[in-house]
Amino acid sequence: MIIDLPHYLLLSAVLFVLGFFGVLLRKNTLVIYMCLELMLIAATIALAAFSHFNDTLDGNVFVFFILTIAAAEVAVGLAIIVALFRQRGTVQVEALNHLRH
Amino acid sequence: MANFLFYFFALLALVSAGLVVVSKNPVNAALGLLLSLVGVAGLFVLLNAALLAFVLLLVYAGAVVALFLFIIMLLDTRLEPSKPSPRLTLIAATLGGALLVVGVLSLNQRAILLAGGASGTGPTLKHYAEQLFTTYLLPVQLVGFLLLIAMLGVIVLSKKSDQAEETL
Amino acid sequence: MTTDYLKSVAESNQWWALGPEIMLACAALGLLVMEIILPKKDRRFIPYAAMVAQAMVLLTVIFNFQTTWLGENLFGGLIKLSPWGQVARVFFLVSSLLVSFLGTICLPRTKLPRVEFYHIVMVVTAAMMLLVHSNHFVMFFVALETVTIGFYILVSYFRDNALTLEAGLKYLVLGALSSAIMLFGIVLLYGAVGKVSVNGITHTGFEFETLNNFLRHHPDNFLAIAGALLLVGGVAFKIGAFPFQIWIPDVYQGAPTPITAFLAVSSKAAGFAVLLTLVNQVFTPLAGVLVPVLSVLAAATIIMGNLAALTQRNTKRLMGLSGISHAGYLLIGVVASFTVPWATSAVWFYLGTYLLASMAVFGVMTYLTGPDDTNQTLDHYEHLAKQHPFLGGVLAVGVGSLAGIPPLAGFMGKLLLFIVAFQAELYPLLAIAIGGVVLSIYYYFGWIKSAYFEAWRPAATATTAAPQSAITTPSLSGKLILGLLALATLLLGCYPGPLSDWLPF
Amino acid sequence: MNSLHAQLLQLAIATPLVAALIMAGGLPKRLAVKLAGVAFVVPALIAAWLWQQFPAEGGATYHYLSNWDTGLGRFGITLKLGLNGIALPLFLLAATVGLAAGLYALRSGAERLKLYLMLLLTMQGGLLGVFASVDIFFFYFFHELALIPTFIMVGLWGGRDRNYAAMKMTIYLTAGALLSLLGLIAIYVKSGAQSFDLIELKAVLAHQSLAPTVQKYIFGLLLFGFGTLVSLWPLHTWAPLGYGAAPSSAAMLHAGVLKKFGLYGLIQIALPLLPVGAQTWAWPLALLAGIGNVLVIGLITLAQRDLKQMLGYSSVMHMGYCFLGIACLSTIGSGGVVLLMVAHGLSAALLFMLATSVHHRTNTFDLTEMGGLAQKTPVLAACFVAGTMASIGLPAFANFWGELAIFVALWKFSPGLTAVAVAGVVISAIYGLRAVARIFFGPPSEHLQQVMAQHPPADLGWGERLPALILLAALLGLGLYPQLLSRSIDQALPVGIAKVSAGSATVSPAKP
Repeated sequence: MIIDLPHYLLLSAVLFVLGFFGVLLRKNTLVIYMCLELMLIAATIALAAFSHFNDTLDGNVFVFFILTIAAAEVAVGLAIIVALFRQRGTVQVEALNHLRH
Repeated sequence: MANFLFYFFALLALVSAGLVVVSKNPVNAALGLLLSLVGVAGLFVLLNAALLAFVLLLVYAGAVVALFLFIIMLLDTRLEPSKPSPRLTLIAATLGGALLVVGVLSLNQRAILLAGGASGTGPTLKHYAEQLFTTYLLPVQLVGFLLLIAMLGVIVLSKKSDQAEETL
Repeated sequence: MTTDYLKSVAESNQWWALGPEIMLACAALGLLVMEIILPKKDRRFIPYAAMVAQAMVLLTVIFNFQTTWLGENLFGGLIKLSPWGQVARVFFLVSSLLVSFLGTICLPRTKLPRVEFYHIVMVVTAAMMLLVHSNHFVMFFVALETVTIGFYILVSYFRDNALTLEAGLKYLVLGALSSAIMLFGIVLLYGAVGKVSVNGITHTGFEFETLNNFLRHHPDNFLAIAGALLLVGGVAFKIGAFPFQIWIPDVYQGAPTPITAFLAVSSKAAGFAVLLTLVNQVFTPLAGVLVPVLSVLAAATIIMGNLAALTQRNTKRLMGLSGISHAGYLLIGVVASFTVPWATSAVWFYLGTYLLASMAVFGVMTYLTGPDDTNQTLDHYEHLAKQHPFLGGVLAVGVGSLAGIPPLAGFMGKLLLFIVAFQAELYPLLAIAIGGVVLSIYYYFGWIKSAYFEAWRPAATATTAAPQSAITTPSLSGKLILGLLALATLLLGCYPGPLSDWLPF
Repeated sequence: MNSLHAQLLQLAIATPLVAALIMAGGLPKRLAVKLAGVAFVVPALIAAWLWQQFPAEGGATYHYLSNWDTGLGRFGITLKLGLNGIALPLFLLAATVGLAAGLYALRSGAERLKLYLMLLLTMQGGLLGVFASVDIFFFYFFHELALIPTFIMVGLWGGRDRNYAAMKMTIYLTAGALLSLLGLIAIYVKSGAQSFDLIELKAVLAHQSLAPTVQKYIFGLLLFGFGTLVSLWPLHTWAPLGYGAAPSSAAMLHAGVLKKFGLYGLIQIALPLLPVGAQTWAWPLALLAGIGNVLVIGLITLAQRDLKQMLGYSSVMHMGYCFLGIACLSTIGSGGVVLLMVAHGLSAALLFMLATSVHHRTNTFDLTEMGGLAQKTPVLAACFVAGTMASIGLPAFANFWGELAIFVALWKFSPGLTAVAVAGVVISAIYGLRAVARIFFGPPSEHLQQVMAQHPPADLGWGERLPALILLAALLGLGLYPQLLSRSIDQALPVGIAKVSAGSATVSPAKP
């Protein structure tokens, strides 16, 4: 059996769903953030696969941009998490219910 | 051989991604993320995008995961209390997941994938450089600004309050 | 790589076409330079320099409104200027100018660094303008992420306040989630199209025209439909449409008030500009799928927003929730734009009136709050009309316009949307919208009531100790700007000619 | 010559609005009051002049036309002003009641008088604009312009329950207005005329009328939209509450004039443009109005003890006659409605004003607490009695002719409903006369005696007497010589009604 585009797509989709589950189910904001990264990575697999099997370079170039952006996002996100930890002393989602009260 | 490698890396990526989702200890989760990235990097190599694999490992494994680990150590978070998730979230998650899985499964049957057939050799560093500095010059510039404001943002958000006192 | 190719690329990179964005970005850099070189006592002029720079860019855009690059593919198809892009430029510049102005009221109350605030606001504005011009998904995504990451920082800017950081974190997680979903949608679209060669030049699904062409020939491609739905879902998050509206009240409450205004006006308008572009230029062949989806979204959004706002007493949450219902009305315009071409104009007209009215209200809110601006309730307004008749008047005009009461501009916006919806024969949506407007009268009227009626005769009811808010008396320039906003709202309601003539119908 | 008159018409609408703007610009109070006085008088003089100049045989068409672009010309929205035979009487009514309410307000000594006058002037400008608009978008726009000040005035100067009353009024009236706006937009879109200009709409629809089902839906929208505004049962509940709380001048203008907007809209727009829709809805409307407004509300009115509430309910009841007249779909019925609208506007305004005057002297609105005021204040008593008699519909007052015409038309439509309507007249006679007896005759209550001992009641001063006399004179003039208005009305009506009464035979082939 030849490894073809659908295999990569399936893998990418499953990874995306895993990350999605993680975002919804986990309570630790750091882990939630890791799961978000997982979703981005899943998208890049599909992108690279499409790029490879369609023989266009654009997808691969887009992966570059995604990686850069994801790194910046992580930096800002962790800064916010750290700042909140300084104020509240926790990174659990349950602690994020002070608004509206 | 290629088949074996694909399954190996795919399994690596999936299993360690599962580890990220289920592990109670954030440190284990971060290590899972790292392993998952290695798997994805392997897949990139199989897809003739060795450069991307290299960048992925460099940026993600080298910087992002290290940053995560660093922050986990810094914050010294305790183990997650195993409280059950609210039922609504569980239902939403199951529904969302089910929808996505159904979508993916029907992909195989319904999608007309216009695979043009891959060429033998992958793009080289030169190809990337050409693209980035001709067609995609504008996004590259914009990403520069993106990184700048991200840097400024991190500084603004984490400078100690008493140092930030300004007399404007 | 031949020199010919390089030459053609260089010719297509018309940097002058992006003059306003480049000027704005350079001005933003200039602010940082000024902070380094200016002596400490002169740094207080930097915010004013930022505002002057933005005003100059605004004038540049207005004077070059009919620029020669309209409708041309620039930067190898990454960018395409359109008349709507020009309108969007003006819109975003006016909005960021007003946000900067609100910042000058709000920031001095804190001990936070300031220059970065204006810098990020300006970069985000430039990125929004690029987002609206983009004609290619790589450009689209990069611009969108610049906007989003800028907003992460801005929302959590008041880092001394735990509530603000909480809002920032919520926005971060949900924003990143929506970006990931949107990205997956883009990837699927890219994959569905595959590789198209025309005259030896490769085109991909990243390009809007190519994608549109592909969809016209394969309107039932499953991969493409899934991608389009994911993409629309991501945009729905940005505009706060159902079921992605959950983040709005918390984030609006926690964010610094100027940033709440920025989110409510610019971010929402950017979302609608993108949605209109996608719907009218890219996904036209998918009308059969998208019209029902968007209609249901619009109906649910109107109902959810209005019902949730009915009992809300925190004014920032109220603005957020009522903003959801405005997004619902606007979505009706988007749905109508599938069949009625001038619906786009109606949506922009509505956004214009929404800009004026919201900014007036947020301006009053900024003056009303003390250092902690996350907890402003209707009770704070109890003595407003009596003690500050000017602020009370501006508030009444702004809130009245949001409620859509003639002769204020908001009414004209709603009227045009209703006519459009009628022409598109969206009767159920119209009925829901009318119900929503009547409901909204209840809470908007309650706001005006708490500002005017409660305190009129203090003898009987003055026993309850209203929370005394620290109202900053507006400066002359503040009065001028708020007064202009209120006046424009009133004049456009009576004589909408200028705005409607200017919009490219 | 004609263009001069068109300019005068514009001037009449602009004067109050401009005066309000000038007052907002920070005029000293004394000057502001004088300016307001002038701004109330000018439209009345112009209206009288325009009425006097109105061509004797020209009621069917619009006169004094003028057309302004508002920047929405591409949507067919222009500020088109003009008067025809139906609009003229109501324009005159708005000017007269506005003058009376304004004069009364000048001397009312209200708190923050300047703001009060400003809002009243805005309302007056809007009212004049409503009836002078040929463009149905501006017809709606001016209505809202007049409506908003009402809410504010109820909220700020209202009596008991003013918060609740203001809120309820706002929500009901906004809902009604939005429904009718939908109906107007529907006409605009469905007619294909791409214009809100009533003259053009009439021309287009006369050429090719709308499909019957479409007409049915649009007429239903307009009926219930306008019906809410005119307090059609069971959508009336805002009215007694609102009028009970409203300050007198606002109540005068709203109950007297603004409320007629809906009826005017039905007669001027809905009947001629949607004849088939009108036929479908005639019976439901007649039943709602006959049973609900006249009978049910009449009985409720009987049970009222509060003078202002009673007047509010009685005004709801009288609207029932107007709806009945419209449901007859005949020239004489609709003509009666227009006449009754004018007459009721005058008498309702008079009674709301005098009720406040009574309150000033007795310090209560409770009918059971009053008594014996006739000896102390004979002029007030005489005016009130006259107003009540007019409101009941006794001969010599304008209301009589309106009700008579409606009854004649109603007899043809349904004798049973005529009986109900006549019973309604008896009911209104009972509560009207009983109120007069309780207020002015019989012994005053102990509480009232104390009040009167402290503040001996004075008779009507000139500030109250002049507006009362203006309204009374108009009522009597029309009552003795109804041709003053009825001729122009009769000329204008057949254009729309003739088609209706001829039935569906004349309806041109339906549009697909």
